[in-house]
Amino acid sequence: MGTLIIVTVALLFLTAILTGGYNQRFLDQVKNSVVWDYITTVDHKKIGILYFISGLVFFVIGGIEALLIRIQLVAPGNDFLIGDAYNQVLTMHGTTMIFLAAMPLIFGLMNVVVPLQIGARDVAFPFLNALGYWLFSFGGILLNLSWFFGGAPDAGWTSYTSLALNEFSPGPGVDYYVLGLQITGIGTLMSAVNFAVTIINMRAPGMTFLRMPMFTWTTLVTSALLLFAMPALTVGLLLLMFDRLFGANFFDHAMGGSHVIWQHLFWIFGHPEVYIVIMPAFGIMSEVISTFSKKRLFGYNSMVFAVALIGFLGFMVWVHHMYTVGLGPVSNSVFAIATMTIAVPTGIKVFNWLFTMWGGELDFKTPMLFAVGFIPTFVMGGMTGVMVALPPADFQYQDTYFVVAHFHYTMVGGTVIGLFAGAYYWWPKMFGRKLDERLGKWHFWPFIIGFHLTFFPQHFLGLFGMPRRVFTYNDVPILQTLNIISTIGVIGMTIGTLAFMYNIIQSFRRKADAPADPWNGRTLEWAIPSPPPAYNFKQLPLIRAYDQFWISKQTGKEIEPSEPLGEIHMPSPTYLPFLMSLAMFISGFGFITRGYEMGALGLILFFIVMFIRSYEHDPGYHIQPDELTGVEKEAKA
Amino acid sequence: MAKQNGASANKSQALKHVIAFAVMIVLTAIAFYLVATNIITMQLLVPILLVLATIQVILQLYFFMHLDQKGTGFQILFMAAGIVIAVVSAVGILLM
Amino acid sequence: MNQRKWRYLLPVVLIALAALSGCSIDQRLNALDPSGSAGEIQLDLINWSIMLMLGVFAIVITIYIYVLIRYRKRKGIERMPEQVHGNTKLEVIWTVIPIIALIVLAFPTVKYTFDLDEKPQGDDVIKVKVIGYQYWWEFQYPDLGITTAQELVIPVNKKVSLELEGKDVLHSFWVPNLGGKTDVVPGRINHMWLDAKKPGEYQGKCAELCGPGHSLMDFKVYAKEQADFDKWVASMKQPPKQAVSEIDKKGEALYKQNCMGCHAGATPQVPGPELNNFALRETIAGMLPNTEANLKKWIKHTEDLKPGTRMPKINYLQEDELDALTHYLMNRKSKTEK
Amino acid sequence: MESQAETATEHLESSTLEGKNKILGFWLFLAAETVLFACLIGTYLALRGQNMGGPTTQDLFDLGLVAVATGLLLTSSLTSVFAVNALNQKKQKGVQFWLGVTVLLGLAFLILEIYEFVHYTSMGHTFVSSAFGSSFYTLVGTHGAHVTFGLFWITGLIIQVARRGITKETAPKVFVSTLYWHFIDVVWVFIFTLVYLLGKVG
Ligand code: HEA
Ligand code: HEA
Ligand code: HEC
Ligand code: CUA
Ligand SMILES: [Cu+2]
Repeated sequence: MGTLIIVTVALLFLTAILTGGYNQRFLDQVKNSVVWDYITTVDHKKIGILYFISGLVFFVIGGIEALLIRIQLVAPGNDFLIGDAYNQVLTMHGTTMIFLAAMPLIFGLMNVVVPLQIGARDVAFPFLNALGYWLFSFGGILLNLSWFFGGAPDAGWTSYTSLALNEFSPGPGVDYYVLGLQITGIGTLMSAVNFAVTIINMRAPGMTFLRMPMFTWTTLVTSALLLFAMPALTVGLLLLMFDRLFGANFFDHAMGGSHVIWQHLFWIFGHPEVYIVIMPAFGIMSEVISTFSKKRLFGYNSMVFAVALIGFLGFMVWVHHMYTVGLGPVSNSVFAIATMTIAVPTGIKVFNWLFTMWGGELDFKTPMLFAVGFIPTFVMGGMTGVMVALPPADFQYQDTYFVVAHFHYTMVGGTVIGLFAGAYYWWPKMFGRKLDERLGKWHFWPFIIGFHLTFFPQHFLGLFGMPRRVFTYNDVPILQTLNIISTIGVIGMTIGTLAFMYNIIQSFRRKADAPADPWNGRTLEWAIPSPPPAYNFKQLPLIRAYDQFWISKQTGKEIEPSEPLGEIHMPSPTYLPFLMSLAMFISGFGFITRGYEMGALGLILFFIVMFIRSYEHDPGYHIQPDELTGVEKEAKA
Repeated sequence: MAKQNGASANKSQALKHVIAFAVMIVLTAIAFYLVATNIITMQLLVPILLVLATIQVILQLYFFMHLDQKGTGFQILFMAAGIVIAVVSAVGILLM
Repeated sequence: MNQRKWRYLLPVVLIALAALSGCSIDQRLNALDPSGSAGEIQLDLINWSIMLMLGVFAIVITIYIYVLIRYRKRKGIERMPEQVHGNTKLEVIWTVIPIIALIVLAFPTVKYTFDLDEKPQGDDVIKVKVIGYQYWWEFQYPDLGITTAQELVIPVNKKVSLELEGKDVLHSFWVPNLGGKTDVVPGRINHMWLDAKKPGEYQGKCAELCGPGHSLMDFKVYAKEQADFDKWVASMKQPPKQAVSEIDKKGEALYKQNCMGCHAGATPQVPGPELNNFALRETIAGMLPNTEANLKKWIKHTEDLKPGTRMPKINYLQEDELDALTHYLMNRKSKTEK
Repeated sequence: MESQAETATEHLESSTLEGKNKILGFWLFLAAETVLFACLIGTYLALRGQNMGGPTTQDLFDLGLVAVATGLLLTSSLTSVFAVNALNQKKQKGVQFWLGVTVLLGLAFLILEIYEFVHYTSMGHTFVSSAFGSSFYTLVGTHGAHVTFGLFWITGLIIQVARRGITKETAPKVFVSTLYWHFIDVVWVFIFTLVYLLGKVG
């Protein structure tokens, strides 16, 4: 049934596009609508906004799932959400938060900010950028459709076999996981290539690598991590799909398969993944702390070195998730030591932030508030990280709430808080509106207090014998008390998040009157109007130093342009990325419902559109110099 | 003048490519020969085969994929990082 | 601002302290108060690392609080901070000190990792084969020729060498109070060892998501004095009582008819725990105290009690049939001691 | 001498920013593919002994066939680099010719591979017969899928070059497609070494 609907809709869509539609007026209306504008956009700022908004939506969905988890755990023996239902919510919470909330929020900020920070007019591959977004978003939708068609995946976000095989997860849930993530994964890989090439090839004249802002640096390293980590997941998902759909035997031990291979593949991806979600937060920290301390980032060079080192080491430690699998003491020791070394470059970063603030003039605007909240929480998460890195001790921590506490301290206390800082910081640049400071405080305080209330007791839950991924626990007072505190804490986080959402809504009610440089910023994105015009920079700037914008403000000399005023070439909007992603979506849905014809059809459609794209001659369009100045005046008026 | 220069450069390019190709064929032939005739022990054979393959791959990357040209620093950096990570991953999976 | 910062740090610490001191902790599960050498080794490393982390955290938080108070923006005063680039000496310090700290931590880590991997040898080592099923545990004592489920019985102060084997999905064998955990992986055989230094009941948990019933895949470890352990072994080895009374004969017939298929390992696809020694166990399915009422409840409501369990609800028996069945099961062995 | 001559050669493919971006971006993609194939190879090597009573690698592999396939693919790598040489000289016909030869050689390779698969299947070595079977067909099949995609792609480019000639737009495309083709060859070098040769010796 679902198959039929989707095929019909797709066919209608196709005919409408191919025939040019029947009703010209209606078509014009569509073409001028905001929705069409966003569906066809290749502008990195708009794509960034799409990423960010989608990320927020999924964050709330994932948050509601977290809420359900905590409600179930408020008392032992609670029967609000038990058995398979609990496992579904748990799996979707982890998967949604990591793949559909944290990553797109990060990509959103990167898309908006990085080209502006390096003084570029666009990203290297605008088409690919749009394609990446749409693949991500269709993949995410596909994954969440599982709730309505057949049940959500229930084998944990790590989807360990053999639980994830047909024999033990017979429903389509894990298929949604496999194909949904595969599709988002392809999009992610494209974005990674796009960001890396943009940063390497399109920096403004004079912006050497050691003059690049920290956020751009972390984006570059994150892209590299994605580039090398995603393929492992792709392979893992492919093999799991073969096992589930086509009867392959990679993970069937009775036919010679091995469960450990899945774990290797997953964690070769999975560990770099956690640095993928923290690294951009490090970048945001660096920007925000130095801006609101009114100081140059302390130890910039060592910061760059630390980021690169963390990125590299991130690939050498994946086995620390597998200490209890029984790989032997040699392997455990080697990977334990490799894991511990990561504390060193991370420490360098933490101390550099502290010493950036040292001697500065700290202005606790909302972004700074979040940045300041980040440091102790993240350090606590990192400390427990080092603790779980010790195999003998990890034999106790592994798969208990201690680990849950560890990774929420790093991912909520690190990534999410960092992203909030970034959101408040760059909101004016994205939308031309500032978020309200007072509501910002209403966001920060309940959230951070609630956060510690929720996750701090979880360390003890783990040590007192509560495994993770359970819907009930021993009926003893200590576990009960700690769980109740933990659940109460979520109220704080909910209030905070609601304040944020209210703040966003309020900001759209106000006039878009944010100044170009509301925070006395240091990097290039603050040199152009908020929101920036489509072409970003009228003339590409000439960079002579790190923090060039700040220096020119101090010396009173404008940043020199590196080129005369001239016409600007822009890529034209296109609906092909949307169409290609839709094809992938159809294909994915086909495979999940075991409609192999539909699956193949979607894939073929994808490749056909790809070849169409290759033949398409995109001349783009040009913005003339007189239009440029005109736009400029408008922005000023 | 410049054109002529370019043409001769191309000739030398082509020559370079043919030589690289010949070396690759020879290396491949050695590898197949060693396996087919079974003249050396396993312990020795495996590293030799790996070395032969590695040399071939370097030749491909360097001459055929134009990494010998200028301005390919980032290509080489990323490829090298990719190869290191690839080797670590493959060996990790294998030695589980 | 900074004063407010204090305000939230304080309650968190207070609550944690209250939780720690005010409520009694379930000793059977506590990893921080081990009763076995493996657990002690692990606790030792946990303590080491906590100390180190607290030290590092103290340094970070001291600088942090100092900076927040000292350098906050004050009303009416405009300052232009000096734009320093960095300080090589400082940067070297905070690179080298963590390296040293981690090296110090690495030594015990590696040593303990190898210690915990040793396979205990010798005559007085108890060998047990642990098999994890959805969602119950089987314990075989190959040297003693006995098999039990849900309850691992060991003598105190003797090393127990465990050989863990998986059959269906991954599980993880964890007894917090005695030592860490090891995964049970189908297609692999893993090893671990533990011992108990004092007699008592310790709880074990499955620590790897294994399906809907994962939360309830509990088991117990009973550490007994050697004499008691020997007695237990003896009663385990005793063949079950012959059914003589009317009610037991009826029960036996019902058992053979309805239960034997799974509970004698006759169907490898759906194996159930052996029930010859069922009367000797303290729990049913690792989760209910072993009483006749609970047994009836279990037989009638399996899936409601343990979601996803492989044992179907047997709810078609008449009340008297059920009575006979449970009577039979509860009396196949007589308990020698508690 | 050499380097001097080289500067004189025109590199149309990297004459525009778009071209440069495309080439760098494609290299990054290839770096990612390296990890992808490494994961597949690692999986294969870990599982290759698990034939579950079916034919072993020694029973299956035929060195002659593999040698021919290898020769075809290596040669096609050479012909595609000739296409780039022609591109540098702006010889449109040359580009089309050499790409055409490349496609034909690739096609021959693919046919051999299909024959090989059919042959193995008839020997009882199938995708579902064992973990060895699954990992073998997935690894070699993924390579084959790359070859297939390459064939379509390069054919498409031959048509495009024929229609539009060698321009700032088509040049990077041709260049990048040959990079892809060489990469496929690089992967094959590891496949024939690690899968076939090592499989033959056990
Ligand atoms: C943003 C995400 C993020 C980040 C940044 C980290 C950072 C780290 N993580 Fe964490 N981790 C996760 C997310 C993250 N982790 C997730 C999601 C899981 C669970 C997955 C699952 O099973 O579902 C996990 C699980 C996990 C495990 C497996 C636990 C188990 O399952 O048993 C381990 C084991 O080694 C580990 C270690 C570490 C270490 C050593 C760091 C280090 O990078 C931390 C470094 C930082 C510091 C140390 C603090 C700052 C440093 C100083 C102030 C200098 C001085 C310090 C010292 C001398 C110690 N993590
Ligand atoms: C970036 C990643 C991320 C984030 C942000 C979070 C956020 C939260 N997570 Fe976590 N979590 C994971 C990643 C993340 N999580 C992962 C990977 C797992 C492991 C999964 C697995 O084992 O497979 C996990 C597992 C996990 C568990 C363990 C479950 C178990 O093992 O049984 C718990 C339990 O407390 C939990 C709680 C929370 C809470 C309370 C939040 C809070 O921070 C959420 C705060 C947000 C909100 C509260 C949203 C606010 C909602 C609104 C504003 C809407 C209100 C409107 C209506 C009600 C209509 N998470
Ligand atoms: C289809 C197979 C099957 C049948 C039929 C079956 N059982 Fe079970 N039984 C199981 C399985 C599997 C378990 C383990 C359940 C768990 O813990 O998840 C079990 C557990 C038990 C336990 C708890 C054992 C322990 O070690 O604590 C008892 C008691 C029991 N069954 C009694 C019965 C009785 C009585 C009948 C017949 C009336 C019966 N079973 C029929 C499969 C079966
Ligand atoms: Cu068995 Cu969880
Ligand atoms: Cu990790």
